[in-house]
Amino acid sequence: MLPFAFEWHWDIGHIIFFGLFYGVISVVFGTLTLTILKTILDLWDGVIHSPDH
Amino acid sequence: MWRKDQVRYGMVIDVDKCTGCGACSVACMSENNVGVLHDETDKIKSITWLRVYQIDNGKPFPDTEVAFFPRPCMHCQGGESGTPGQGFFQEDTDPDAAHTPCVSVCPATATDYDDATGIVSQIPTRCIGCRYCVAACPYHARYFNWYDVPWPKGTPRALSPFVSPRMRGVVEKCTFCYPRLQQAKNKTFLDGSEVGEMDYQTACTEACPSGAITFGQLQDPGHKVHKLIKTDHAFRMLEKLGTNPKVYYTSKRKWVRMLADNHLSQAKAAKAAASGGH
Amino acid sequence: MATHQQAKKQRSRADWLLLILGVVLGSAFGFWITPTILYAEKPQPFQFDHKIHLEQVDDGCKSCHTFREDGSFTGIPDIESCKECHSADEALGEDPAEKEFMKYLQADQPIPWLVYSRQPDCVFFSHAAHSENAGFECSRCHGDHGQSTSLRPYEYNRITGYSRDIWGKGPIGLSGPPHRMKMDDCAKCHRENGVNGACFVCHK
Amino acid sequence: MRRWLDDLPKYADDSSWWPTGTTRCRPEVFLLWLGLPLTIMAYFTVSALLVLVLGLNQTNMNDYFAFGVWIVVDLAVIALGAGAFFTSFLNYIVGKTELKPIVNAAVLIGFICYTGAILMLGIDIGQPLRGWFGFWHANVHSMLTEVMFCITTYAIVLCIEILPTVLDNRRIGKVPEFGTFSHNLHTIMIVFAAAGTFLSFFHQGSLGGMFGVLYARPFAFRGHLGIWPMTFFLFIMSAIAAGPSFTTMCVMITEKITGKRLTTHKVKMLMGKISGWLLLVYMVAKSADTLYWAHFNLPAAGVTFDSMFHQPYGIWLMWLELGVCGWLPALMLLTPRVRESYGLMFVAMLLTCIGVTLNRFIFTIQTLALPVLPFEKFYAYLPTWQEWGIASLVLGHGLLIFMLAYRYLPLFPQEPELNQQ
Amino acid sequence: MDWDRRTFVKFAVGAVIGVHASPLIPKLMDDSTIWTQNWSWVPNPEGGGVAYARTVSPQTGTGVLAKIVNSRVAGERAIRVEGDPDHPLSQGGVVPADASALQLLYNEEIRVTSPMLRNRKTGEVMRITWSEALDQLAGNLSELAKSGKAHQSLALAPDPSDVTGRILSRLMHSLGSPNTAYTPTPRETMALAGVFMMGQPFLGFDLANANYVVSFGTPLLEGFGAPVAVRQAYAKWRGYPKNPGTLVQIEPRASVTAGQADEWLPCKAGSEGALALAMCRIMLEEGIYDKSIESAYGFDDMKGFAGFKSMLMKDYDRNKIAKMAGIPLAKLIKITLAFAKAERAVAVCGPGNSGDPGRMYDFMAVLALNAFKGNLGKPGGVLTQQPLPLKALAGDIADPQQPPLAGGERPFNVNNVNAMAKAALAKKPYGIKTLILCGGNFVFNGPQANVMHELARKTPFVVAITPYLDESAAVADLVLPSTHWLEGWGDSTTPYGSPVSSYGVHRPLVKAVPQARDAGDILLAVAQRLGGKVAEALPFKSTEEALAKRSEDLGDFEELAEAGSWVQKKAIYGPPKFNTPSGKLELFSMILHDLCVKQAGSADVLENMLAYLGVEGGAKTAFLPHWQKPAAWGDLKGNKLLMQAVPSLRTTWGGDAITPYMVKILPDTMLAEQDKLVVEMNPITAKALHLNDGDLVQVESEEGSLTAKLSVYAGAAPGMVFVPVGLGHEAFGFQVAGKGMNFNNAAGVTSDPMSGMPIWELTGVTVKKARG
Repeated sequence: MLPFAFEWHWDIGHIIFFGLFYGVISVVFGTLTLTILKTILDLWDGVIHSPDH
Repeated sequence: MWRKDQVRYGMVIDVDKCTGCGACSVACMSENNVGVLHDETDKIKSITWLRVYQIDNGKPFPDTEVAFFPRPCMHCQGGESGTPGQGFFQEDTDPDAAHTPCVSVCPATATDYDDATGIVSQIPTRCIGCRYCVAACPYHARYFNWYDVPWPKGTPRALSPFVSPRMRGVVEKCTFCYPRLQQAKNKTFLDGSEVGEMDYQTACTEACPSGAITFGQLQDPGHKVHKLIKTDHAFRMLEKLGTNPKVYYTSKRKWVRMLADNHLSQAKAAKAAASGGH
Repeated sequence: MATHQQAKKQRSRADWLLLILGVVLGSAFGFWITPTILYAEKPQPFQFDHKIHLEQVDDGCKSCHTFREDGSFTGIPDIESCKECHSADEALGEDPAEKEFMKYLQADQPIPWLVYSRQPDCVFFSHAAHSENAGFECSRCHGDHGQSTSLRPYEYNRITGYSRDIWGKGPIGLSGPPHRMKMDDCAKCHRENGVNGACFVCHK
Repeated sequence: MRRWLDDLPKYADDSSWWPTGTTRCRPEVFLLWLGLPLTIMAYFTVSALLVLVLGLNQTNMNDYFAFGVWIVVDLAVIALGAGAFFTSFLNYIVGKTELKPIVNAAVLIGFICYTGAILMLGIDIGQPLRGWFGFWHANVHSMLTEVMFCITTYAIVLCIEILPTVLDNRRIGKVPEFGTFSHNLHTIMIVFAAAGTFLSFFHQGSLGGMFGVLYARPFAFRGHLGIWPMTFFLFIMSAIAAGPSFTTMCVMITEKITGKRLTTHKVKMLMGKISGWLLLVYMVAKSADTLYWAHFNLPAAGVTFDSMFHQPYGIWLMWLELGVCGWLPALMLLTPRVRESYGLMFVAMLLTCIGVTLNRFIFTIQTLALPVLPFEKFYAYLPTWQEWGIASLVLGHGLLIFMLAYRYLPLFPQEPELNQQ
Repeated sequence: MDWDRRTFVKFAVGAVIGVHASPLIPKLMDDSTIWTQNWSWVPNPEGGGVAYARTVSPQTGTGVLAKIVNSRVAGERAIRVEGDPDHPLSQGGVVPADASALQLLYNEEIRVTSPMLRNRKTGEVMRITWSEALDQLAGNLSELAKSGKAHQSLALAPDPSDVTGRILSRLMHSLGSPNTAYTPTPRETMALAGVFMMGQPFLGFDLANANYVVSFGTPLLEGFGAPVAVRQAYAKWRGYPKNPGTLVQIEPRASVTAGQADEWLPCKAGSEGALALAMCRIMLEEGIYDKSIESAYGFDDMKGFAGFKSMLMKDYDRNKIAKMAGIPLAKLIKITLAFAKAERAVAVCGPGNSGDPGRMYDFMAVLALNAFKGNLGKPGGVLTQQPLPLKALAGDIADPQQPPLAGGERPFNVNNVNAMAKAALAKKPYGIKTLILCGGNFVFNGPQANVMHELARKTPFVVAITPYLDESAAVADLVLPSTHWLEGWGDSTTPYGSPVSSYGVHRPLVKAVPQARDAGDILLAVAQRLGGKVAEALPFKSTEEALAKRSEDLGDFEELAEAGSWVQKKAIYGPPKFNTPSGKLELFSMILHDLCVKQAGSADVLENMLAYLGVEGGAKTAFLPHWQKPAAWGDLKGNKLLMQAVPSLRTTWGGDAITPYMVKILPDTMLAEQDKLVVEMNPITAKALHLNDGDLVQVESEEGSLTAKLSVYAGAAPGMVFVPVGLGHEAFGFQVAGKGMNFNNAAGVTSDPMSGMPIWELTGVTVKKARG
């Protein structure tokens, strides 16, 4: 899974597969982290939302 | 057929010489620490790296004929390119690319195709037991450990230290006795010699009392197998699928050769042609 | 949509600091407990001074750790090899370890040494390939074990049963030989030297 | 003690947790209902313990049927759970906001299907503790690797997608952290929907690819388009055709059981129409593929179409899959009058779901049942009770999650409006 | 700052994140995975130096190499048994039984680990010391001797020619018991036929050099003689592009041999001998026989007796015999012509498929056919072996005064363990008090297993000297652990049919059971305790010493033991030496004639005696090679079928038990559904009996019955049922016990006409659907 693992080869298969995988992972977790950060900042600033409003 | 510059270990089994005694199978099991379960009649749960199939020509008494197919792992190279309509599998345009049916499917890289020997490995300690490779192999050469082996008291003393015993939940198969190659190499490191044809022979080859099994490098004109695979009685199992196996068989009996592959569609076509003529 | 309350805001900020404190303490706990719960020690049967022995022999490590004719490696010498220099009748020195050793010698029993570098059963390792063919020094993988004057306690993993030397001493298990002898270390060297990387080269 | 007992109804009163503007059954009735999934889960737990402790010998799988009922159920629920990604895709990315009333339910069903499948896969492998090798030591050429990566990642995405619905619970949402977080997630949901669509697309495909690449198994092997065998695309198409049907069916069943209207019929009809068109496209492709397979692939392997079918896995299975559960529901769902009828649409959707399940069964079991060696025997397979126990996990944990979610989470935004009395 | 629930939750969440940021979780995950790679219940074999030791397996007489690992801590242990490339009868090949011998050697669950005394009433087993055990046995025997009942003891051993057999025989003889019997072998039948016709007891077939082989029902490829050597010969007949040799198999089933043969003549079971004679007749009529046969004694008519030629012309018409045997005449003629014209042709006789020692007159018929071909002493023909240069252990012992239990009525000594057991049971002429089972597991191997079992049950004192807790140990009062052949001293002599003689010595290579002692050592120790004549007859301290004495003429004993074997250097080619009264080949056996006449005393009595010995046709043909109708044919009334065994190298014939690996590789046409024996039947026969493939059937003979699963097989002769042999052990651990049923429980054992050897090739049985 990581480039220093025994099975890793810098070939087209690995680059595409893991390129896409890490791409998606980064997008998903990046977005999630951003959302969490935004929430923390919102709360820090006292901006509070609730679903009923 | 096999590139001269690549070592490719292979096997030729003379079906006409095989008497189905099972010595190869037993020698294989004792070499490779295969266990015996409570019930071994359930052949689809029983681990036999080298299984001897008994086949007959299907004719009634007294025309019945019998033959045996010892079936180790075929160590397929795969990727044998075919033209549409002739070959079944046409993926690789590069004729040297290995595309072993079981190797490419393993998710955990627990099996690989060794380009230096042409031997397909299987590493039980890496295997996660998904059995995808078992499904991929048309020869049923791959076996899953459904059970922990119940070694009777004292019998582990007969286990070989050169092959690691397997735990349940993993796949295992014939390795062409690779550890024997390792032992042979060890010696060469010390005395600087080379691994000769007879220095590396599989346990089944040695054990066969009728000498039906020959083992060596397919690409090397100096090895017996190289000559044997060139005879017109030589054939492989399921050649049409393009698995490109390294285990060859020879038989003078046509029905034996026919039984090694599926010929149903030809039979049907011939029948249709015959009936169409009238 | 948004409500605004001063008190709530104040409390909220302090809370987040607490979360960070939690992270720091939790992580520290994890680093501290990992080796403690995972490893146990076992003493060697008696002390052994590699250095003294090495000074007495001509052929270095290979004087006792020999190859057999078929190219396999003997590993730890058997009691017969010890007898080539030691006699069961008379101790050579005064060391209390030697007294212990004499017991084995007299009973002609193998000494149950615990091997720091014992690899898992699934590993095939050819000493001939590495020390004879590739010409490696023993110390490349075994470190200065040959120069040691005493044997450190043998540590093993409680879960796996393997020697700690395999996974490495550090808490996160990085580094390489002689401090660690994991598959990654074998692979790294093999890759650097262009050695065949097929599974069976190292596995049986 | 006495007081505590007297107060029990007060403690048990969970009405403040119910979605705004809805009513739910009494707690004791709900508890009774929970008995059903809990019983199934108990059955699962016993089976799972047996398999994990004693090994896979507890199953009737063997070296011929390397895959059994678990893989069939896995493939089927993953296909049926495709409603989640495809509805999200249409809702968030294409902008078909008409689907908004059902998207929460679709995501939840997806979540149930995927988590169930992953749990089952964990038991299915012989060495569950080594499962992570598939990630750590990944072989990128294996379709199964792709499946493992995508399913796991998509399950995470589903967790994120389902999170706002959970946080929007009336009580939870009042916590400022959760409410705000949920709000922020809602605004960015399109990113997750896109990621989910990408991941789903590939693993639905690679599940099909898993069988299509088995070039030594003439029954499963298919020709390639790029690096993917045809089954890659067929599996995607069948999954996105069946997914919306399954989601709608679940909603319809919930409506029947609860006696409430949860979405308008228009939404369901739209789902049915989507399902119908996709199914039609799939059936055209699948029929063409089958014809090509029978006329070109099989003869090249030396076998014939007839030789592919042995009882009990006879040719009737194929007709059932392609005809009764393929073309028939496709044409039904494309007929407006069928869609207008609650019952007929349900039947058509049920057939669709059966069809895709059958397809997965055929690719798994029949592929393995057929001996490739000419002198080998044909075998059949029947799961053990332990295998059924584990296969029933999806049902048990699905019911449990769905019941809890329906009771407490605002799954159906139209519900308050449709059930005003 | 207030501490409320929410603050605490935040701290806890932080701590959880923190722990995950440490190596704890991944390390635990990694280690639990490594744990699965090193489960304590999966063995971890210790490595070490490898050495090979040569020895000879007494089961097959084949040279093998034991691969021995010497580990620093675990010590020496054998890890494999391989073929010995330097042994002429192995050339590197090995059979399954030898290759898996370690499974029996090391299995402590099936080995006798110390001497045991069993209480017959309670079944309780008590471990005793060796000295107690030897006292028990010696005490029992000396009591018998003292009370003049020494003859009321019977000792059984697997091989009369090995050192244990010799020691046992001397022990019993010197004690005063004439009753020692052995597992019957075709070597004895061949010796009789050879002596009667050629004056040569040691004959073999030069299969490796033959290019046309006709086998008369001999399961060449299922474990005949030295199985590895036979296979190597067979491999020589196979080649590219044409087969250099032709194999013709005459037998009723498409067996391994028949299925692999170039020609298969599916004859009626039991008619093989008649076919051999019909071939002689065809050769005679066509004039394509070796003319020197005309000068053989008894070829032409003699005074008072018709000659062989007249007999052929009278009784062996090609049409009649072909019809009787159910073989197309054209095929018979074709084979005969090819045989006669082949450069190096040989006809082979041997044990039948059921493993019995064979019918003596059939052997004589086949020898006559070989003589007609003129291949005696020629490459690819019938050869005389150099007799093994072995010494007697000591001087002769006077014969015991009492006659043996059975066989005394015959004109020559005969080894019929079954007749002895039956006589002892019937107390005719006397019963027995002590039974010594010295290996061979007679209670399982029989030949009629239930008779042996009954004998053991009814004999007051039974001793089993055996390495295993086998069926014989289970019925014994005293069980003495003997060594496995890889653990102790012993020897073995030329296997049946071998063209050259060979002698194998096996020595202790590894120690699996520390308490086990060589069977010979046990007997010698008993002899020492008995003292007197017995001790004098066996002046050795150990088996090793006896072996050294025995093989004195084979050179240095230590070298011999190290090499494991002595093999006759060169096959003896050239005209054989006929040690017959006429000095010629005798088609009319004067030796046999004289023996019979001497025993009978007068011509009238002779006819009666021959009738009593089961020889049909009387003195007219009794001394000529001729064909006797098998006794089992007489049983065929109603819907009776003939039962024959299916031998296989995956099972065993007598000797050691089937090993777990052999059980593992049994095809589902022999063992199915975990424990069910599978019997084969032709589809036509099955249909006539209203039976279907897979039915559970009951195979019943007069002696016993078997429950089995029916397998309908086109290659099986109609009117017969074929039963795998060597299965159905009750002992030998969970991997072997309870699998299948024992053929020898149902086999009907009769005495061969004239020779008196026990035979059980064919048994009349009924087969019907099993109830339940």
